[in-house]
This record gives sequence, structure tokens and C-alpha cells, in this order.
Amino acid sequence: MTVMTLSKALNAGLRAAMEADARVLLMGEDIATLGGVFRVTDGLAKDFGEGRVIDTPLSEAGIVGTAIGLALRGYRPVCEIQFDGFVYPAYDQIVTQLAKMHYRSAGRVQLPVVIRIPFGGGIGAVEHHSESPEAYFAHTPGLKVVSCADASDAYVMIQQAIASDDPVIFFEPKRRYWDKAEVDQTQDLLDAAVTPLHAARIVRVGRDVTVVAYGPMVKTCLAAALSAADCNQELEVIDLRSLSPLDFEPVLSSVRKTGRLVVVHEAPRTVGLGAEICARVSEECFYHLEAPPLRVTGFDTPYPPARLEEHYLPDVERILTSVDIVMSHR
Amino acid sequence: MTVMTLSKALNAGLRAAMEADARVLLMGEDIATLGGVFRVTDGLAKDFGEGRVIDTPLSEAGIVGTAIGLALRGYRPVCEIQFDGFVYPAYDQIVTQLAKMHYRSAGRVQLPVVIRIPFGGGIGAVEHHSESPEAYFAHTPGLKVVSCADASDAYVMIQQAIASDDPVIFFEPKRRYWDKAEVDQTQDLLDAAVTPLHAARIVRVGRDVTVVAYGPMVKTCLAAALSAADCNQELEVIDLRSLSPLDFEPVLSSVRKTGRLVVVHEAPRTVGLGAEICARVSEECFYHLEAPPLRVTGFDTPYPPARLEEHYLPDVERILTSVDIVMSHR
Amino acid sequence: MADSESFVQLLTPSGHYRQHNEYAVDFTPQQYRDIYRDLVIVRRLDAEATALQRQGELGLWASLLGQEAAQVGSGRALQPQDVAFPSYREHGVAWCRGLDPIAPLRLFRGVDHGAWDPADTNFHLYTIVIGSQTLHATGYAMGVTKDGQVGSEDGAAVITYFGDGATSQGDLNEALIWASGFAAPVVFFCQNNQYAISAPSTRQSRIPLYLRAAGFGLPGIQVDGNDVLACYSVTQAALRRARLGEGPTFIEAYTYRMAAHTTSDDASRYRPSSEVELWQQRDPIARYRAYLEREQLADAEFFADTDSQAQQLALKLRAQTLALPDPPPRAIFDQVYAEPSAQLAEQQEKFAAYLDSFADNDGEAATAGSQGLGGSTS
Amino acid sequence: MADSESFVQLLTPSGHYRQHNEYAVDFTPQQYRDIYRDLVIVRRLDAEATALQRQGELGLWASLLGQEAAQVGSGRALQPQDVAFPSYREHGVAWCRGLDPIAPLRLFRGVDHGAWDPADTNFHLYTIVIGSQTLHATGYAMGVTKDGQVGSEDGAAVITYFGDGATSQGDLNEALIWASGFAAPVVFFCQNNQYAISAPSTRQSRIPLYLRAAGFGLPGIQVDGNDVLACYSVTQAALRRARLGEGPTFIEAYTYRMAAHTTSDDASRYRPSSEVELWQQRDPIARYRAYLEREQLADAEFFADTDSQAQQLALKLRAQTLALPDPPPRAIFDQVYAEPSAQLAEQQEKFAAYLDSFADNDGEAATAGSQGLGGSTS
Ligand SMILES: Cc1ncc(C[n+]2csc(CCOP(=O)(O)OP(=O)(O)O)c2C)c(N)n1
Ligand SMILES: Cc1ncc(C[n+]2csc(CCOP(=O)(O)OP(=O)(O)O)c2C)c(N)n1
Ligand SMILES: [Mg+2]
Ligand SMILES: [Mg+2]
Repeated sequence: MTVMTLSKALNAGLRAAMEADARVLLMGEDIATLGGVFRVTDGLAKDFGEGRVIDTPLSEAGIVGTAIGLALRGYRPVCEIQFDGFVYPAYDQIVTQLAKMHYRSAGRVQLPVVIRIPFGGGIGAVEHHSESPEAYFAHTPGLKVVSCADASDAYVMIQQAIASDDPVIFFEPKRRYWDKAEVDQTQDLLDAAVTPLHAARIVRVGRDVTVVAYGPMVKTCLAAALSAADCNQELEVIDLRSLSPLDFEPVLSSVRKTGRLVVVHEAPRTVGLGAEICARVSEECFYHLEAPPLRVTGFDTPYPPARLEEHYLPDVERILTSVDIVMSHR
Repeated sequence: MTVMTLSKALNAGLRAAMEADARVLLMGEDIATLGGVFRVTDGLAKDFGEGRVIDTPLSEAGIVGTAIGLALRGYRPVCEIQFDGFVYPAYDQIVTQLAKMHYRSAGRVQLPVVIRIPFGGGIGAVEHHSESPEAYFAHTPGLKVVSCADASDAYVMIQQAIASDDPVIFFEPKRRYWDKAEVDQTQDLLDAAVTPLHAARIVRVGRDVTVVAYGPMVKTCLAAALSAADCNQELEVIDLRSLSPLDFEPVLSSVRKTGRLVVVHEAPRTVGLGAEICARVSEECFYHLEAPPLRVTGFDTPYPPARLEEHYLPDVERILTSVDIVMSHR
Repeated sequence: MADSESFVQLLTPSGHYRQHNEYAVDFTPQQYRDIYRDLVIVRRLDAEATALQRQGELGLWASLLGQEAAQVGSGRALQPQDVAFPSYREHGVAWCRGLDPIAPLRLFRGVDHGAWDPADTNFHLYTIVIGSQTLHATGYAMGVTKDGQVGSEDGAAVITYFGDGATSQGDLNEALIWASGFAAPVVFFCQNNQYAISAPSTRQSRIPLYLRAAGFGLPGIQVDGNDVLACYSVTQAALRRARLGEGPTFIEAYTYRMAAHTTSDDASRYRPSSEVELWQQRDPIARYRAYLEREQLADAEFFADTDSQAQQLALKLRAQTLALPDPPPRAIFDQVYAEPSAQLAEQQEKFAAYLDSFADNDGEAATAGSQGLGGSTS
Repeated sequence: MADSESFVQLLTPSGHYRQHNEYAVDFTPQQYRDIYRDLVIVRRLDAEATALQRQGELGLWASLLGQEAAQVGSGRALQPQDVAFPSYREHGVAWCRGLDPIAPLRLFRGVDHGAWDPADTNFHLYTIVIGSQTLHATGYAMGVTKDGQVGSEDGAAVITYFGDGATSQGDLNEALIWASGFAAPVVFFCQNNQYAISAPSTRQSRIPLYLRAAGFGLPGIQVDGNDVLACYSVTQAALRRARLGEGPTFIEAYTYRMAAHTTSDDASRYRPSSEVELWQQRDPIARYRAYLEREQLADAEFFADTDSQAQQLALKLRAQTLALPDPPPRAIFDQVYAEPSAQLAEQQEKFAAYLDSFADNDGEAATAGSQGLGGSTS
């Protein structure tokens, strides 16, 4: 076990994947010489060469479009999009090509491409550097979409994503890049004990309210659970990990137990992941629900200027307010 | 009152808007000389000149990007995207510029741009010509998103969209282009009797189940309601009309009355508009719901080849199956 | 615009050979005849597909009429190890690559999305969204370089096809940037058929399209797209450059779309028939045949044989088309992912149960649309 | 790459004037001095902003250090009726347009997104997503044509600024297509500061960037971006073409980003300090000052005055920055739409009620973040 930051854990995971498979390539803006603006790829160009860690032109459509071509040639490209708000120039390639080519070819073509996207707010950045676009991708059949919440998962999940034969949009919680956790670099990822890429995980057991989150909000929800415990409210916190496909079973069985649901994400509320979770739970746990399912989310506004972001982002206080509301239904 | 097709009604609405305001421009691929692949702009270039009906290069980012510039100069551009699946090259301009510039400027800049998108399936077309991407836009703060369901609304709503000072994504139900209805071209759009652009509308009153739809599915739901009436099930059909902002009041009061909800759309189920409607109704009508809210939607797959689309698209049969399920909860 | 100075032409519209100081072909008589046969066959198959569409057997057809020389000339210049990335009109290139001619018709009939295996013939899937495939070709070519398959005469090269309209898409321009920057072994083959649906190519660029290339640091060349020998020679030279590791080339094949954009299009709305007639005089097949006749490279018997062979193939294509079964409904869910998705599996099961609820008493499943359930479609 | 043949330079790095057969300036002594003052002020304000960032008063700063000549030269060539569409580094152009220097600092402090009114100074909003603004400028210029404001010396022109990195974006290339196709009165002003963060400009193009233009049918010209006179003259000529209705021009101002990309960047990771030192010898302000001194266009007193004026402005900027209030929380909801949205209003009300629930006994609203509720921020 080594204690490392989430950023370093990704770095270690990428390194392991590159060592394991010579067809794994990294591509993106400023990832080679600079090591990425978040240093996630630091040192990899030095060790694997600029042929495998490729500094690209400033062209996101080009990054994803050529990655598709490289995948068709048998490579396994891992693309970095520098910030959430810069993925849109590549949106056409992602939605019409990356997501659909396997289907178009009736399974004859596989595109094992990973697109890493640092996402979310909380770092005091300027416009377009704090967005949470995951719903766009989760609504796109053909893509798999995941997010890691801590260093330990980051290390494992990035390798699993690279090993996947499907395209994976890999959301990295940028404000957690510097958070540390224990990472086991000796584990065999094929071991049955390792949580699969598309499985949700109960990160805290509780009997009163099911709290569902992913990425950066998992930590916030755990903090809320700690706080709630002081008032004798036992929150069960679920880290979705996979946003597409969604692993619903753990959520449903938790709600069957607690009868109460609060979903938390930074992205705008309307037509976000929270809507899907609440709709699905209402459909499948109708007779178990003891209170209306609630969402604690970003507002239906563009991401605000940095000096306002603390109000925009769900925090412990807002989560607990919703917990209190669902608890008030008896 | 004149009976006309939905396509002709849009044409008449565009004509009226262009006559009313010289700053209204149309731009898009093949819209001038050809009159658009669906002939929605037929004859307008001849009457208003190629300076106001602009055949553009084959470049969707360019269409939306220059439309933004024209709007900054005081024009009111109405862009045509030829088919749903071709909007993605413009996605960056739509999501990061069109949607956010008003907010960025703290209200100093307005972008009265309309983007017309024929959407949905059912016409036996090849790939990318039958998609329903509305959720992507409804999840994007700063955009307004609407869809018309019949010729009468088409005529009015396109004019209202053009008159709006906000950017409007205007979804046209392409398989209903040739459906006819009575259109009142004499009405004063400022009249209080005219349904506002962002209001939902009850298109059939019923006491048993609330059926919510928009665009092409409204007609299908009305057909389902007719059929259900034979079995003494009274469906209340609501045409949302506006997908962002959502006009929830009519939906909520209907569900408070019926206690049952079925939402219908062609788009893939997961994280679609249906999720939002169900989540919101579960939150706000929790104690009125007598059955789990259900969704009848496209599947979580890319749009299938044309010979399979009849199975992909929600039809009367599938709607009635869900109606029966919600009715079976007593 | 055909820019006279640098325009490569080996055969005049009347079928006379013109010496060129850079380009030539070096065919055996048999090769000359093979090329002719290709031209005739791809035109005949195309006509059959158009007819099938008119008869309601296809949902749509995008005809290559008039572009046979551009497609056969370039397609025949490819080596087996080369890989082509087409748009949606490259039925002639597909033929040269050895793709079963039924494959594109499956797409346009709507039984699949064009689901051949690109690896079988080194001919990638049709791509409908304009310009996208040029980036795929470029990335693929970067991979060829990585694999060390450039730098010699038997290296591999990549070619990508697109239209005049595609030159206005960001993707195409970015592909030029990447190809140039990474010296990728890819040939950009633009069929300037002078229209993007109704838009004349001058709507995309006021100057000839081949001039676009130089500003991205790669050579651009304009060739008579109705001259099969020139198209062959120019493409062969560009592929050779790519193979040798000398980087990408942009070729503008100046041709003409003699049919409407697709069977859904009404070209009379935007171009006069006189223009079409003018281009009929520059017909790529007539000119090549005139040349073969003049040079006595083929006799009447060969021409007759070729026609009847084309006719046989057309009849076969028709029979194949009429025999195409509709896919079973549950095929909707197949191959969305390479690895299973529990979420989708659940939807698929529910749908199967729904279909089963219509099953008749004989235990046979049938739906409102009356199509039977069965195995996977493809 | 600075391509020697066509490179426009009027002042050598040592400040000697070189005749050019096409470009010249025709300044009064006062105008020469005004330009110098601009250069010094924009550098001084930029240094102050950098210092403010280091002291934690700004979240980030993107310095223009080294690019003063490109920005002041081009910015001063604009007429009042002209409109500029910047990226995020054009503080020098902003100064020339008359934008209050505090405006960009508000953005980088995070109190707003750069919310000035473009109409006030004909200087559009900063645009962070690379390349986007070039299409806005092109569309705006198309509107200028539609309004009949081209075709004479007092016509209006548009200019858009972007970096070397931006040339790899589809948007920029599409903007060239549109501008050329519609003969839009727009000048594409590329500041090739040789880096896009860590990527050298050769990563975007192997050949000089100004060569890109010709392939799109518009003239491209390369100018010494550290030579304020050359930048002025070349831009003036291009704007004049635009004004007269002769269409767009692409200018590559070859310069150097002397600071890191932003205050968050560590440029030592990707370029040697020797390179920076080399470019310090080509400093745009030193060379211009040497010229003014040699030609006796300004005396020591002027230089001292200018410095102290710049210092005053810097102090004022600092004071303004420190006095910037944080916006009230409910400002999050303001101006998402021009017309009301019931959906959003409801969220806003709930949020206000939530904030009010923290209100202390005096009736004053306060939040966990301790910021008071108040009117709209902007
Ligand atoms: C991104 C995109 N926009 C629009 C379309 C609709 N469309 C299909 S073909 C076509 C014209 C293409 O012209 P060109 O590139 O010249 O190819 P051609 O059809 O002439 O072979 C258009 C606009 C599309 N397929 N993709
Ligand atoms: C579409 C997009 N991708 C990535 C970024 C992140 N980014 C910000 S500035 C920059 C480099 C820009 O380089 P250049 O265009 O040369 O302008 P400069 O910063 O040198 O002035 C990058 C990659 C962005 N802002 N937008
Ligand atoms: Mg064409
Ligand atoms: Mg730069």
C-alpha cells in the first residue's frame, strides 16, 4: 500500500497499463513535455517516449478522430481533454463516431478508446474549467461513462477502462486530484475481489437515507454522513462509479431498506443523472419509498464565476437539509 | 383558417416573421435555391432574396458561429440544421457560446438565434437522420428548447421563437411534416389567447392517466388515448411544447387528478426528458401518485436501421401496455 | 473550378492521349481492359440500385453516376495492403476493393447501417456525417507509421474519400493539420463533383480546392476526375509518396455528379439540364472507350462481353436485394457494446417479453409489424 | 517560423528603421509618443495584474508580456467604428479600445465572467474556448456588409485575435472559409507567440502560419510582431481592404510569449531560459524606445513622465482590484435568460429561502460562506 494523491494514482495506473500493453498510447494537449496541466501524465513521455505519449495539436476533434483511427489500427488510445469545457469540439466525433461505430459495424469494429476528462468545480477557475457534462455522455448509447472518487479507485478504474473493449468516458474529479489515499499497486486486477468497472459501491452503510453520488461529491456526501451521524441519522452512501451503464441493484436494495433517497451531483439539475436515479427508483421502489426522492445539485445556470461557486456546489449543509426533509416524512 | 401541412405552416410562420422584422435572416445548407430538403423554406429566397435566405457552406459550426456574430450585430438569425444527427459539429458553438454568452456578459449581450432541427424517426431514413437529441439541449442552461406537434402550433411557435430574445432550439417532428391541420394565419400573436411559447398544453382531457409527450409522439399519444377510450380508460394527454424551461404546473395538476403518469418520447430512455418528468412528479406529487410513473421511450441503443425502427419507436401498443400497468395499481 | 495550368489530364474528353511530363500509366492491354470493365460494371450496378430504389426496394440510393473514373482510377491504384476510408458514395471504390456489391445496398435498404468488416477488404465503413472519416484515416495512417509500415515500396498507405462539400467541415481541415504534422501516409482524395446537394462547390471555396493543401504544408494536385488514367496515375504517385514516408497528398478530382444528390433529391431545382448535358459530353466511360477503340486495345466482342457480364452482375444484385430478410426486432439491442451492459440486457429482456406477449398459440413470436423473432441479424 | 522573404519589419531589433516597399507609417511626433505610452502602460498594468495574482488577489492571470507591440500596433490601427473580437490575452488591445483596465481583472478574480458591454468600446467579450470568437467576428462582419457599411474609407471593419494554437481548431478554419466566401470585412490577427501552453507552434503547423490563408482564398501576411510600427501599418492596410469591401486578410504577427502561459503554468518545464533571454533582446518596447531616442521623437522627461503615469495607473488598478466586492450569492441566477424562466425562478426562490434560513436575528441574511444577500451583482 502506498499513500498517494488521486493525480499520482492515475499516473501510476496509466503507467501500469502502458507497461502491460504496448498498444496503449496517450494523446492530448500538453501531456508529454509538460506532463499535463494537472501532471497526471508526468514522467510518462520520458519513460515511454513521445511515440506513446503524444503531444497533439490544439484540436479536440482531431484528438478523438485520430484516436478512433488508431484504435481501428489496433491501438488503445487514451485521450486527455484538458478541461471539461473543452470537450465539445470533439462532441461530434464522440457521439456520432466513437459511440456508434461498433453498432454501425454490427460488432465487427471495436473502439477501445478512453477519454479522460477532469471535471467539476471547486478550484476557483475561470469559465469553462469547472463544468460537469457527464449527463450528455450518459444519455449517449454506445459510450460507457465512469468517474472515480478517490485515489484507490482511480488507480484501478483507469486500468479497467483501458482494458475495456468499449469506448469509455473517464471523468476525473479535478478538485480531488490532490487528495490522498492508500493505493494497492500489487493487486491483480483480474482478481474477483476487485470491484468491476461498472459496479456501484456502498461506501458507507446506513439505515436511514440512501445518498447516491459519484466523482467529487462522494467525499462531500461522506462528510455529510459523518455530520448526520452526530444527529443519529445513519446515511448509506453509494458511489455510483459507473454512470453508463448504471448499476442499479445496489441503489434499489438500499432504498428498499431505507425508504429514502437523496441524489447529489454538481451538474445542473434538469435532465441530469439525478433525474434518472430518482425516476428509476420511483418506478422500481414505488412501494418502498417513504418520502419523495430528492436531488441536491448544481442549479440550472451556467457555472457561475469562481467567487460564487461555493454557493453553486452542493455542500454538506445542502445535503443535510435534504436529508432532514426526507427524514421528516414519517 | 387554412388547412396546411406542418412543413407549410413553418414556411408561413417564417414568412410572417420575415415580413414583420427585416432583421430576421434564414441560414443553412440548401435552404435557398433548393428550399430545404424538407421544403420548409421553399420560395422564401425568391421572395426575400439571397441576402436574407442564405445558402451556407457545409459547415454547422460555421452556421451557428456566424449566426452568433450576426445576432451580435443586431440580426435575428434562424439557422436550419439539415437533420438531427448533423447538429454535433455545431455543439461547441451552441453549448459554450450560444447558451452562455448572455450569462457571460451579465445580460449585456443578447443572442436571439433560433436553431431549427428536424428530429425523430419514422421516415425510413439512413443512420443519423432519425435521432432525438433534445435532452442534450434541455440539460444546457441558457438555451430554450421547444418542439411543435402540429401545423397550428408550428405556425405560431416558430414566430414566437424568432421573437424571443433568448436562443431557442426548435425541434421539428420530421415525420409529421406532411400532416395537415387548420392554421389561423390571421391571429395576433400578442393576443393573450395565444398559448405562450413556454407553456405546456392539455391536448386531451381525461381522468385516469396523465400521458406526457412532445413533438412527434403527441399524435401517437392521442391515437393511444382514442384506443384507450374504447376500453373506458380516459387518458389526459399533455403536449409539453417547451422542453426547457419545462412548464410543470399542468403536469403536476394533472397527476394530482389522475394519480398516474406515463411519459413518452422517442429518445433513448436513460437520462432523457422522461427521467426529468418522472423525477419531478415523484418529488412534487409523491402523495398523489397511485402507481409508479412509467416511461415509454426509445431504447438505450443507437437509432437502429430503418427496417427495425417500428420496433424502436414507441407506438400505440407500447403506450397502452404501460397505461394498463399504471391502471393495474389500485 | 478546373484550373487549367496544373490540371492533370491524360485523356481528352474525346479520348485522345496527351503526354504529361510527370504522370503516365504503364498498363498491359489486359489492364486497360480490366479498368474498362470496372467502369462499366460500377455504372451498371449503380443503375440497378437506382432502379431498385425507384421500385421501393431501397429506402434511398446515392448514385455515383459520372464519378466512375475518379473512383475506379483511384481505387485500382491501391495495393491490397492499403486501406480506404470512404464517405457514402464510393460504390466504385468498394467494387475495386472487392466488397460484395450487396453490402452498400443493405445500408440503403435499411437492414443494417453498412455493417461489413473493414478488415476483410481494407475498405472502411461508409461514413455519413460529412468529413468525419478523414480524421479516422489520418489516425489510422499514424498507426501505420507507428507500426513501421512506411519507408519502402511495399509500405502501406491510406486513402480517404470525401466531397467538395466536406472541405468546409472543421474535421477535414483538422485532418490536414494532423496528417501534415505527423507526416501520416494518407492521401486525401476529394471528388469535387461540383455539388454538395444543391450548393455549387464555389459556395465552399472561391478558389480551386486543391489549393487548400499547400497552406497546411502538403502538396495539392488537381486531376481530371473524368479521366480514369489520370486519376490512376496521380493517385498511384500520391500513394507511393505515402508508402515511402514522404507524407500526405491532397488530390482534387474534378468531376461531375451526373445524377441527383440521392434518389430523394430533385436536381432540377438548382441546375439546368443544359449543364448536365454538357457534362455528358465529358462522360468518363465514353472517353475511355473511344481511347481503347482508337488504340485497338479492345474489340467489339470485348465490349459486348463486358456489357453482358455487367448485366449478369446487376441481375444478381437485384436478386440478392429482393432476398434480403428484415432483421429480427431484437437485433436492435445487438452490438451496442462489445462487453455486456446489464442496463441494456434488462431492456432487451423486457422487450423480448413484450414481443412474446404477442406470440400466437403455435408458440411463434410475431409483432404488430409481423416480423418474427429470431437470432441476431448480422 | 519567421519566413524571411515576406516578413514585414519596419524596425530592426536594435531600433533602426528599414524602408519597406509596401508598408510605412505616417505618424506625427505626438502619435509616435502616444504609441510608446500605450506600450509602457499595458506592460505595467500587466505586471501589476501578475503581482496581484501572486498575492492571491486574482485566481489567475494570462500575461501579455512580450506581445505589447502586436497588440498596441494592431489595436491603434483600429477606427472607432471597428469592432474587435479577442481571445483572453488581449489586454493591450482592450486598452487601445478604451476598456476600463479593471474589466479583465474582474474575470480573472472570478467576480464575473468578463461582463463588460461590447457595445461601449466595440471590444467584444473575452473568449476562452480556443477559436470560437473567429466565427463570431466573421458573422458580425457579414452583418456589417449587410448593413451597407463597407465600400468606402469610412466603412467599418472587424478584427479578431487568436493564437498560434487556435489555428488547429476547426472553428478557425471554418471562419476562413466563411470570411472568404462572403468577402467579409474581417481581419484575422494571429499572434504567433510560439507556444500554445507548452506546445511549440511547429506542433500546429510545419510551415509558417500566414501561408494557411492563401489556400482559403485570402491574402496572408507575416509581420514582425515585436515591431509596433510594422504591426500598425500591416493591420491598417488590412483594415482598409476590409473597409473598402475587398474582403478578409490573415495576419500572422510573429512574436514571443515572454511569460509563462498563465500564472498557473511553469514554462521552465518546456523551454530553456536561454530562449527567453534571446527574445528579451528583441523586446518590443526597448526597440521602439531606441528608435524614438535615435530619431529624437521623445526626450528623457517624456520617458520619465510615461513611467510615472503607468505607475499611477497600476496603483489605481490595484486599489480597484482590492475594492472589488464579491457578488451576492443570488447573482448565480441572474441573466441566464433575457426573458424569464419560471423553472429557474423557482430554483432561485428556493435558494433564497434556503439562504434566508441562515439569516441571523438582526434579519440580515448570511450564508456559510458569510456573504450577504443583496441586489444583482452586475
Ligand atoms: C455534418 C453533416 N452535415 C450535413 C449533412 C447532410 N448532407 C449529406 S450529403 C451532403 C452534401 C455533401 O456534399 P459533398 O461533400 O460534396 O459530397 P457529395 O454528396 O457531392 O458526394 C449534405 C449536406 C451530413 N451528412 N453531415
Ligand atoms: C478548445 C480549447 N481547448 C483547450 C483549451 C485550453 N487552453 C487554454 S489556452 C491554450 C493554449 C492556447 O494557445 P494559443 O492559441 O497559441 O494562444 P496563447 O495562449 O499562446 O495566447 C489551451 C490549450 C481551451 N481554452 N480551449
Ligand atoms: Mg460534392
Ligand atoms: Mg500561442
